[in-house]
Amino acid sequence: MTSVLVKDLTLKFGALTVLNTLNLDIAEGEFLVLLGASGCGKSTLLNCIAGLLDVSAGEIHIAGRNVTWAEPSERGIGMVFQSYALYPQMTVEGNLSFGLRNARMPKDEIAKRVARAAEVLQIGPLLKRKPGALSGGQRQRVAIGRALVRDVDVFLFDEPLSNLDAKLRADLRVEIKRLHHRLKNTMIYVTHDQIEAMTLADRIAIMKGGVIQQLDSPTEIYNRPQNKYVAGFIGSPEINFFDGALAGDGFATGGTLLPLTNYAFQGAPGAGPAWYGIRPEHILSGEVARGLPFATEVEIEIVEPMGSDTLAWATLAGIPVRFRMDGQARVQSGDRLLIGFDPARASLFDKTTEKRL
Amino acid sequence: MASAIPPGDPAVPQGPRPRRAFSARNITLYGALVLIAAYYALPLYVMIVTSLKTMPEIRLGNIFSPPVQITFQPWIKAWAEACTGLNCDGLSRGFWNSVRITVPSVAISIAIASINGYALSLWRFRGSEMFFGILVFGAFIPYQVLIYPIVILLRDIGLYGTLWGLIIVHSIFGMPILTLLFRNYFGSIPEELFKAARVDGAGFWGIFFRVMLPMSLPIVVVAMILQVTGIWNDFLFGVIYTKPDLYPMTVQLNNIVNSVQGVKEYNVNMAATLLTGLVPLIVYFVSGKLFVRGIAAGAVKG
Amino acid sequence: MPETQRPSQLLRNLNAKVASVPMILTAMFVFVGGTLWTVLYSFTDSKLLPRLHFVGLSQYDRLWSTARWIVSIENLAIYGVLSLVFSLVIGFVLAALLDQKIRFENVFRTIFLYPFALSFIVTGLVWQWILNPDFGVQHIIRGLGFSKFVFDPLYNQEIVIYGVLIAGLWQGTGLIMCLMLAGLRGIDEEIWKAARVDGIPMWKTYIFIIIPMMRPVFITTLVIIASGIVKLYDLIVAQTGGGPGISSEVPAKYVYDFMFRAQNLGQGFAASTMMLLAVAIVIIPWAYLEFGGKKRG
Amino acid sequence: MKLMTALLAASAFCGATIANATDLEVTHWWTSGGESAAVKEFAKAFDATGNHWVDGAIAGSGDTARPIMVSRITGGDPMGATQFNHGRQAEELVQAGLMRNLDDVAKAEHWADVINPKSLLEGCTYQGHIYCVPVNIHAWQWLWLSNAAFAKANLPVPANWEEFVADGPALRKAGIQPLALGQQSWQVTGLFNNLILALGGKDLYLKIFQDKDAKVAAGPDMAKIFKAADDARQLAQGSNVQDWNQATNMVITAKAAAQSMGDWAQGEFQVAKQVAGKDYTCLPGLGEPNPYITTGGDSIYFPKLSDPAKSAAQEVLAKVMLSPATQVAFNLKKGSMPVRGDVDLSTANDCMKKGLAILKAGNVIKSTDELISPDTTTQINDLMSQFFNDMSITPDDAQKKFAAIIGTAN
Repeated sequence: MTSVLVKDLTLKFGALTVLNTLNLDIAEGEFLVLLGASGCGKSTLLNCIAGLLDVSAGEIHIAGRNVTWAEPSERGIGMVFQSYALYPQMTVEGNLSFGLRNARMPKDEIAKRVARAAEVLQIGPLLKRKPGALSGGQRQRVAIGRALVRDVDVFLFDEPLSNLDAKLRADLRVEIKRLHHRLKNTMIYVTHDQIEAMTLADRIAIMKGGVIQQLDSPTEIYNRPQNKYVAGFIGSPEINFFDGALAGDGFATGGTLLPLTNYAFQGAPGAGPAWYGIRPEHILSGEVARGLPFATEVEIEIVEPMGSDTLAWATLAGIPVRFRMDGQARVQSGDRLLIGFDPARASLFDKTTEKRL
Repeated sequence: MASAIPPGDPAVPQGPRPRRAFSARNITLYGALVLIAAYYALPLYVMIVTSLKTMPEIRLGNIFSPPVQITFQPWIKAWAEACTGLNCDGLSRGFWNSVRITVPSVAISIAIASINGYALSLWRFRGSEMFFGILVFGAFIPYQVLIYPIVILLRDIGLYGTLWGLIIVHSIFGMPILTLLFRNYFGSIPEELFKAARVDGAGFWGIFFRVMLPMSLPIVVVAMILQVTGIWNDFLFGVIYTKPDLYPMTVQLNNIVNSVQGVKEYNVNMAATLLTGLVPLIVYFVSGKLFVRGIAAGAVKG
Repeated sequence: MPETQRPSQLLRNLNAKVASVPMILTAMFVFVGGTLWTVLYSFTDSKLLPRLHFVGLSQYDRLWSTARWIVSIENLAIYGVLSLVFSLVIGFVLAALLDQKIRFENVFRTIFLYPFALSFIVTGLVWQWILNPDFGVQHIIRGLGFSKFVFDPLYNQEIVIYGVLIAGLWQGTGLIMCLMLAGLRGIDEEIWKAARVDGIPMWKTYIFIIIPMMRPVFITTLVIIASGIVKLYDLIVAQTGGGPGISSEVPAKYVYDFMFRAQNLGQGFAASTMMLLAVAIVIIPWAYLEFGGKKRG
Repeated sequence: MKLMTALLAASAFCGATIANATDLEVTHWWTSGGESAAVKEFAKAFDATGNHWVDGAIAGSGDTARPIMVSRITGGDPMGATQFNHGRQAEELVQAGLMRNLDDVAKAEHWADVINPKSLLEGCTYQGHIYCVPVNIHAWQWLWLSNAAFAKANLPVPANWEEFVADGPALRKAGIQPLALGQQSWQVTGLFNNLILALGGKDLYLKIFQDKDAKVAAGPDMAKIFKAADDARQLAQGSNVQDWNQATNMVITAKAAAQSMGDWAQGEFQVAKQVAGKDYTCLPGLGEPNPYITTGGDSIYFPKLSDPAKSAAQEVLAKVMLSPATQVAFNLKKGSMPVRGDVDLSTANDCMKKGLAILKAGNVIKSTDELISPDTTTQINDLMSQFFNDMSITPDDAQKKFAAIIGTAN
């Protein structure tokens, strides 16, 4: 059943169109991540859903109700912000209960809900403190709690972990996932961090320029990016792109012919200029490369050891190419090495439309 | 560049030793500061010293010498006895008038400006920026341009010559800079806080009174400092928009000093001057750093 | 359901609009209305009471052929330029001195700034007293044996405006110092470290690196000083009364005197319109630079 | 029935006291020592009628006070009564219907018969109605000399302006400021006007200020006056005071030899307990032959008020101010001359008697306040103030500018 429906949503600031006839259908209990670089319109879309921005055209439905012009508090949403947005002069308890008090809820009901949220988030001992006396992680828990007490259908997260350090971020990420398992609410989560997106999402919507580029499960997005932008955005280190043209059953680039054996074309295999993308982790090196459809010897230029694995740079078909090696691999610049890959794991994009071929 | 550094004995440390307390630099620095400070402090010293002297001593001695015989008579006279015409109750009346003008003016102007700043930073509506633009330009309109239209305005609403008339005038002329101050302050509060409060179901006034106002104590203090000193020190509006029995202290000071009966009593004049400056001086000395922050915030961010 | 309907534009944000009524009234009726009113009546021959009997530009003709107005403008120009330059220089030097990590910084800052808490009336009266040749500085220095020493700026019409300037600077430089100090403190410490490593002398660092970096502070300060200069009135009234003769008259006083004393409102309105014009010439380019570019944000 | 009558009587009585005990605010700029003493006489006389004089003194000078008065009247917050100078200062307020006409009081009190000279009442009359009460006559044309100062310089006290000018260098040598002159521009203009009337005569004075004849203003007769003004500014060099009474104080203390100021200066000599003829000398018309005096002075105007009790009190005040006893008491303190010829001034001192004699001889002439508008006065004030302070302006230049002002005067 549909939980949040965005229909032909358009948002303009004066002459500037931020969102253009955008459509989105989010199922009940789904965890949807809006992912994109800053300025792509993902937070704007979230604010529109929350009712914090007036839309220029289109409709927003939540739980079957048209809430396009409803006040934020009447939409049945809870929201968690990047900067926590805790009211500094109120205690944690005051923060949690502010919305309920505004809704003139009976006192005992408020107490009950606050207690439950505190228990779920393990912030019971902090209730009497003010936000200034809390750590970043604790603050974010309180901010989540504030959405929790509202007992709503939809949770909106606006980059909730961006202000935390790396370790805390990983911890809270898991906790949000646990929360979702437990509550089974619809959650819309905005982030620019692809790890968060990959780990949390049921579906990811990758946005650019106010347009959803691809809406799919994380594996689908990783394996079969629908356009060059998505391919470049997802994956770290970044995918390698070769500029060239389809030539029969191969791809001609910089004097090299890359094979297309096993490649699953979307439609009919076309011809003409295109991009050939292959992820660094899909380029194998050493003896295992020998059996692959494409293999060649290259000279290692730079080695970046990262512990768990090592990133190496070499020149292939005239462009610098990065590929991932085992962390234990003993290589140094100047070494010559055999590398190879399976074209089945590659992605081909049309040169002009940048769409997947 | 390495070649620019002359080779030296590796056993001898290069360059001068770290400065000592009485280095030439420190002596010049502190010397200059003390001299300048003396220049700034001198008038206050002269005022105090003169106000404690008797008239014969003033005529004889120099203005910088400390009083031979300290007398508080000039202070008493300035406060309670100095005459303007037949009214010989000194500055005391002006003092209380100034209090009656300043307190409501400060309260009202801050109330209006904080709401303005709040609406302008968080609840913009069509035209709000234009009104704000006009308001800011208003801060630069020479008062002389508006003096007479305001006389007419106050006359038409029946408040000319009353305390409330002057309070309105102070609120009007305080509005541009205070609104700017509050707008900048509320604009610097994370917008997400405002969004969170809206999601929590608070409305325009709810957010203002329960979220924003409790957070704005520092800026309110700054605005108060700005307004208390500004309104207390006002002369022009006091002279134009009130009548003699409502004259604020500055106007009365000017009257007493210029209302000469026989010879000028410089000691009384200086005591009166000090008394008039006392309130803003106390505000300044008590508020200390906040005062600086206040005027800096009002100015730099503008 | 009401939320399916787009609410009327007028009622949207109604509370904010209601709350802004005092601001809107002030902006439209007082600032815009009042200004237009004054400009309109400057083309009339209103005497004691305003009346709409138009006489074209004759008030302006008379204004610009009146010696006192010319003197007022000259005084304002001298006072304005000097006060601008000295305020900036003194303010910056004081701020730079205080920024040397000195001891007792608070004490010094307090002393430099306290005059700003005092009104122009108080300032004017104090300096009138200090500059009084029979009691003040001249008297003291003559008492030290220099019997020919002359320092009577308030009684010498050639230099009276400088006497006013001394008082004005005394009152106002503290504020400028504070603004400059705030600007200096806002500059990244690493700039100083970089300059030291590069071996650039301190004065050069100030002139070529720090001051250019403080451009916004300087511009704001400039506007603050400039708008204060045009309003110069109380100080003159308290310190010199415009004298000796008409040698320390300023435009603001001209306006006041003609509106209220000479009972020639039209002339006063014409003069105040000229003041407005002068302010507009300073402010509009600044406002354009300061706010025009930010509109998109 | 008895009770009823008692109640009625009581209420009538109460009503009467309420009607009588009315506060009336009177604004004025009489704030110097002698002036304050004189105002007290008015207040005393008015309070004696059962009303209450609320003093609205505004310090400074008329230049400071008038704008406040005018803006209060036009601003809809009128006082009970206010001072203006004789003449045209309140003209537009009367035109605008903001002032109350006093025809009834004037008739009942026979002002037309008692006020002397007649021109004073004319000054108060606009389109046949009377709008003000002249309370005194202030003659500007006096030269006040300090006997002690001349004694110190071993000089006889001069008898006219030329002699005084001749004494200038000797006075300087003796360390005495020859001429005391306050810096305020109206004082400078006053001195200049005195020179016109005393040295140029009545005809020249009237041609300039009444006929506004720019040719005469630019002519040779005026050139002489500007030459004399040039002398005067040389003699006034070094006079650093602002207020007129500070200048008078210089004469009283023999720091300065002379001051040309109106007869109100006499009040200051009186406060300082100095005796005319012994401590100081006064020369009406600057000691020139056939002296004329101008009949400037102060009038009290009454703004229209809506409160009938206050209106009634206004009439009482108008009556009181012109009563012979108040006139004598007020004018003796203030050093001015009464506006009625039928009062006993045997207690007046030498100087005032000299003035009264001129008044009796009919050598009176309208003051500049009555002849030219405040606007023109301000322009002349500015010019004179500039001329007296800036020695680089030649008498010729100044005369040219003066003629231009007279040419456009109204």
